Amino acid sequence: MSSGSNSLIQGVSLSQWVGGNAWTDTPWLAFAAVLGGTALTIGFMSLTAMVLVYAERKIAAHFQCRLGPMRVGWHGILQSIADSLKLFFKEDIVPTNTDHLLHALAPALCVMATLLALITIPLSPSISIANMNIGVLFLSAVSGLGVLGILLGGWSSNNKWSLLGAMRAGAQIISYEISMTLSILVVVLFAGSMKFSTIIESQATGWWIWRVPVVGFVAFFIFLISSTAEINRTPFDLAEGESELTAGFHTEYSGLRFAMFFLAEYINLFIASSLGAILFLGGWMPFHIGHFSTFNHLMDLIPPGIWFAMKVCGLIFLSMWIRWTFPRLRVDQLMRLEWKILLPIGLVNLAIAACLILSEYYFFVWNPL
Amino acid sequence: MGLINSQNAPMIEAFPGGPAFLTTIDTVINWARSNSLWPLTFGTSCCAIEVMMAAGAANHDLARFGAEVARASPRQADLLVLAGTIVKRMGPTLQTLYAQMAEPKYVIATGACAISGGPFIYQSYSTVRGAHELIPVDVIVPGCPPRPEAFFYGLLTLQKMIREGESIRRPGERRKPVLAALPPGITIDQIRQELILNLEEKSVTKPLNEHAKMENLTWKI
Amino acid sequence: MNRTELLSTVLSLSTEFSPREKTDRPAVLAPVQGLTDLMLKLRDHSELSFDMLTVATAIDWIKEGKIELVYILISSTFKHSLQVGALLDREKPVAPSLSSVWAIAEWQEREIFDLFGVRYLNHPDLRRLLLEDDWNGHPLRKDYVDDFMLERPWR
Amino acid sequence: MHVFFRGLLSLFKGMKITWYYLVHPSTVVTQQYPENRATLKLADRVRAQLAFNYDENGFHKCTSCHICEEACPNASIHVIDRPKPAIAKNELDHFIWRLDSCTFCNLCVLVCPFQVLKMNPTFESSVFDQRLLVYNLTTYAGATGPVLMKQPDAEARNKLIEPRSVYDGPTALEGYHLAGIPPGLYEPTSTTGVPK
Amino acid sequence: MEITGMTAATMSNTEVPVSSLDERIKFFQNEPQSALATQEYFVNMGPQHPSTHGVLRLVLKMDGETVREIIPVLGYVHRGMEKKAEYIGYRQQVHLTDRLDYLCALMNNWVMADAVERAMKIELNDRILTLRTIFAELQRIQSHQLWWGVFGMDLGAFTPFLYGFRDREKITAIFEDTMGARLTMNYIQPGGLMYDIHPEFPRKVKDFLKYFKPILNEYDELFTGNVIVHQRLKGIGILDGKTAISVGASGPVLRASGVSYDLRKSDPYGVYSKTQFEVPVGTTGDCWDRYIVRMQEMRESIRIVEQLIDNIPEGPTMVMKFGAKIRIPEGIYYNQMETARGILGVMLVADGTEKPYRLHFRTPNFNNLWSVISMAKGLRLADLVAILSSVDIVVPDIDR
Repeated sequence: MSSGSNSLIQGVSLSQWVGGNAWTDTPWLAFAAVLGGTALTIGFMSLTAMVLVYAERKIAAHFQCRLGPMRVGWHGILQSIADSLKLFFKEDIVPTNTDHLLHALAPALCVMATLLALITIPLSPSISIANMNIGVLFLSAVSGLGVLGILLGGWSSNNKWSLLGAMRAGAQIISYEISMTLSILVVVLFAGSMKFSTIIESQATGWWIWRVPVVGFVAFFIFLISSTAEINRTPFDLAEGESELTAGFHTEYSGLRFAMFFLAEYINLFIASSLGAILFLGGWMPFHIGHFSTFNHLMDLIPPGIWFAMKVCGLIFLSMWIRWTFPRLRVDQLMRLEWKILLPIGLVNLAIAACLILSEYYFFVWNPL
Repeated sequence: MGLINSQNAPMIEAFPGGPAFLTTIDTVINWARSNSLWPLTFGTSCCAIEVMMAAGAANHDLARFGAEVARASPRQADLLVLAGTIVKRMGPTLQTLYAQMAEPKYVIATGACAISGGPFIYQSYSTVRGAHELIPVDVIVPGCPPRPEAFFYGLLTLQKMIREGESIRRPGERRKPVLAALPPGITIDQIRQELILNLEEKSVTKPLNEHAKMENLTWKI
Repeated sequence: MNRTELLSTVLSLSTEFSPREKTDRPAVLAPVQGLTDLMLKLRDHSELSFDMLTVATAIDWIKEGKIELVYILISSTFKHSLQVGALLDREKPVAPSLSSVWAIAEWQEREIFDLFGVRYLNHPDLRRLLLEDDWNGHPLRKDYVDDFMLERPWR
Repeated sequence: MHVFFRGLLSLFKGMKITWYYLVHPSTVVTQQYPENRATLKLADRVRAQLAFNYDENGFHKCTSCHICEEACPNASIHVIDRPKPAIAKNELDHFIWRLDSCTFCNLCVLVCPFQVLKMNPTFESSVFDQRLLVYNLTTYAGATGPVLMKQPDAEARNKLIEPRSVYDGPTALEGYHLAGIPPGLYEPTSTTGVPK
Repeated sequence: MEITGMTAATMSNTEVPVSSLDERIKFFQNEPQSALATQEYFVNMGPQHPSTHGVLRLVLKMDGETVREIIPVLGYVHRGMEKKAEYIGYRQQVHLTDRLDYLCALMNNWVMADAVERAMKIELNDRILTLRTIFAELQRIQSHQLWWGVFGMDLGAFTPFLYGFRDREKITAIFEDTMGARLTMNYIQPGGLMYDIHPEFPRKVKDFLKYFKPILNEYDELFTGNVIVHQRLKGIGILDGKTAISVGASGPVLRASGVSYDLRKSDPYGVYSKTQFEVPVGTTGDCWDRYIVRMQEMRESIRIVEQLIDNIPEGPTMVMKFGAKIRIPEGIYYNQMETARGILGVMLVADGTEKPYRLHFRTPNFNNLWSVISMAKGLRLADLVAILSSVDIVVPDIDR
């Protein structure tokens, strides 16, 4: 993590924070900062996952006319803590005929990939761990690493159901990565940058979802579908479809390692939702309507962090809503949806977006200010 | 898993304040375990409808106990609810499933069939007379099938067992607290002497048809 | 078609059928040899058209030393039914398989083999259906003895 | 295209229904056992435990005729006669009922010619040990209530009967035994048919 | 263990060869022809698998995601019911039928009770018959509600399960008032009913019907109309009428294949002859048809109950004495009825004593399960799950 504008990756602005080169001037501080940052990230990650799990269980329960966790703390608020503690102290089984090294590596790889992806997400203008100028590219790259963990986990378990689940997950995630990247590219084209903060700031005058009338919305729609598929949630939860593959790729995992898969799944949900919020819903930018300046001022009063959280929560809720309403697709239908529907639409959409930029047409449409 | 386990528990205990620390740890872990009992989706017959499905459904909602996360893989489950008849052919599978579950694991036997063979206790050539012949059973919920509330009562009983009976110092050991309050003046021993022995004497194994034993067979194929 | 008409039609179909007493529905007895042909006749007869094999089971008449195969046929077009019985030697029960006539007979015969020990000739896949492959004896025979089985301890 | 939008519409329709249930908390149908234990009202005919009908003097009407024992499909009932009956021809010594194998078919209650038996809706009988599920339902060994009442006084009656240690299973956990319920909120329920 | 009949040693010497499961699996095994060919593999689905509805075991020969062969292995809940039945009296048989297909326990009770009544030539009054018909139809609705929920769950949607059970619980409560049990009622006895109905029963049933009719439309909106469901079900698992008849399939499975065979119409029992209802029949016999037939059946059942609930005749609900011993004259009696899953038949072989000489249950799921094999070959694993669910298997009913 070196400072300097010519490096490819702009690291944490640690050097600016201490002044001068952190690693040579105050190595202990730099080390402490890195340690603290890691701890903070992991803490944030587990907290987010716990909150998400609790929220999912509660929301699902209310979708289904029931109450959900009720007996641990007020309305079961400590349920996730109990679950994670239990998983932490549960026996960790490594079946005899597995590839021990890969079996242990797989969940770690999954968590690592999500962790790497998480650090690029800017939560508000002032809170971001790594605000890189290739943020979008980096995120797309490392989120693809997660599938490696799933594949390894499924393969090394020496279980046919696991293998089936892993193969399904591999095919699905790699396919949907394409259309997800295509929809992200649309925004990158419009914003002219891969840096998240720049992308968000480019939406100060209007979010990309409606600033370019149809193109933005289509891109958002494709993003929504493909990100749901990317994080293995219903209706695309084929990799762990309980009624088909018992537990999918993590059939043979127990205790903490299973918890790591579980954690990665929910953090991925958070990452996908915040990516959607950043790219299409203006990140931490407040909601403005044209010339209603009073309204706009009122909106400005809400701090950017809250705006971001609200948008992310909205997207997460949408994902949960979809999950608890729809049945699962079949594996060939899933592939057909991607390769025959989403991919052509995404390509055409991208081409239209490129044409619009060349004609500079979009800036004159629906410019709110 | 965990930094504190049975191996280093004696070491921790040797430190001043160690025992109290371990007790606190026990309390916390037992609280977590008792409130997060993920059941295995395992049901063989009628009881599965009542104690797995109806109990998990909206009207009774197993989720209130944090136990709605039914895992299909035994590796991730904590609770094996024996719902329904266990027959001889199922026996090895059941034992495998139990062995595949990760410690700590708990077993609730629900319904007459899983407790004693129920309707098929006598004159059945294939029904196992009680799942306790195959795997250790922690809590027994009688009924045929038990209503969901009865299952919840059994779940509460199990929670109580976990909270009061487990310690990190003795992993796997179950101390079943006598919470079944007996009427005054009566002990379990008395009941055993008066009734059970009486019963066991009477239900001696005897072959159904004495005449048809192997040596008496006149025909062979 | 009422009971008597049905019986007379069936009996006129082949001389090998003989009426069976003490049943609540029209019933005939058939010889084991050529059972497949007789059943084919019953299935393909235009007025009978017994296209469903509803029940195929056996009864162990231990006193007579016989095993009776019981087939209850139903016609899905005319909705009438017929019971066909066939007596086998209890000590060496061998019968022709009907799986070429009705597909379901394959599995029903496996069940009968499992529980009564009736062997079927020309059966595509004769193995036990409900019990393990290495089970000893056939439990629904009246003289089946099993150490595992308990008798009622009191009345 | 038409198909596509129709499909999309169908998805939204489904989402509308789940949304309806989310925003209407009154549609939640969950009954919260054990929190509702005090108000839980089961139907009268619910069969969860066999019990004896006792008259106001604490006597039953069982003549030890063994009809229920015979009617029980899986021998869950065992009636043991008194070896030396005092006044009647047959007298009941033990009435043993095995909850662990009972299927609650209600035949014993139906066939009883003297209406000695009844089914109670008490379902809270989870235990740790299977042997605790063998019940003795009778409080005394001796003749039936009507026969005993012909005796002149209570002393004479007491000579003819012999008390038996009533064991009708573990009593239900009291309120404070259940997690999350403040102590002393509920009366312990009695599982016995014996008047206290 | 004592050995009767054929010993293991003599078995192998007989002329008729006996196969085993291992041999059967070997029979289907084939090595890949070349290095480029796909390798087929065997996988065990069950006995503990969430979508086999109990403890059914299917040994699948798979080629990637495609199912090539299915070898069902039964007997994981074979409880020896038919043997047990030879040791207990006729009145006690009813409680065994509860445990056959526990989702339509009342209809099973009715078959058994009716078989005994017919053999004894007992005439029942209209009240008993009407009430039995109402109970049977309510149970049919209840069973289909559960099927609907589980069907949704098997397709990956969890919410239908909860909604189905929520409404099923309402019928369960009605039943509990009258019968005292929720699942295994043992209520319909030879000679009548165990108890008279609860005084509130007609009102509660009417309330339920009023509640349930709009809910059925809601089911349709949530699940039936869903485009994913259409994609998953249409054209999947086609069972043509001829195969269905030849494997002896019955109930909604047979009717979805276009064969209008319903014992309630063709051989009316109870008071079905006095009621107006239609038998829903499918056209192609795919999963979608089976789904629609069941949904329609719920509506028809509502119709039947509505016609009967308002005028339940008066009279006693039991025409026999409970304590009386039941003896059936010598002979073979067969009685069958239409349960929610198809034809349940009871074959009684009486020898004049209090206990049957032999009792055989002809269970609908036994035949329906075998229809799955012909349907699912060559389809994908997810389709197999959908087919199993659309056929609505209850395994203890198969194994007995």
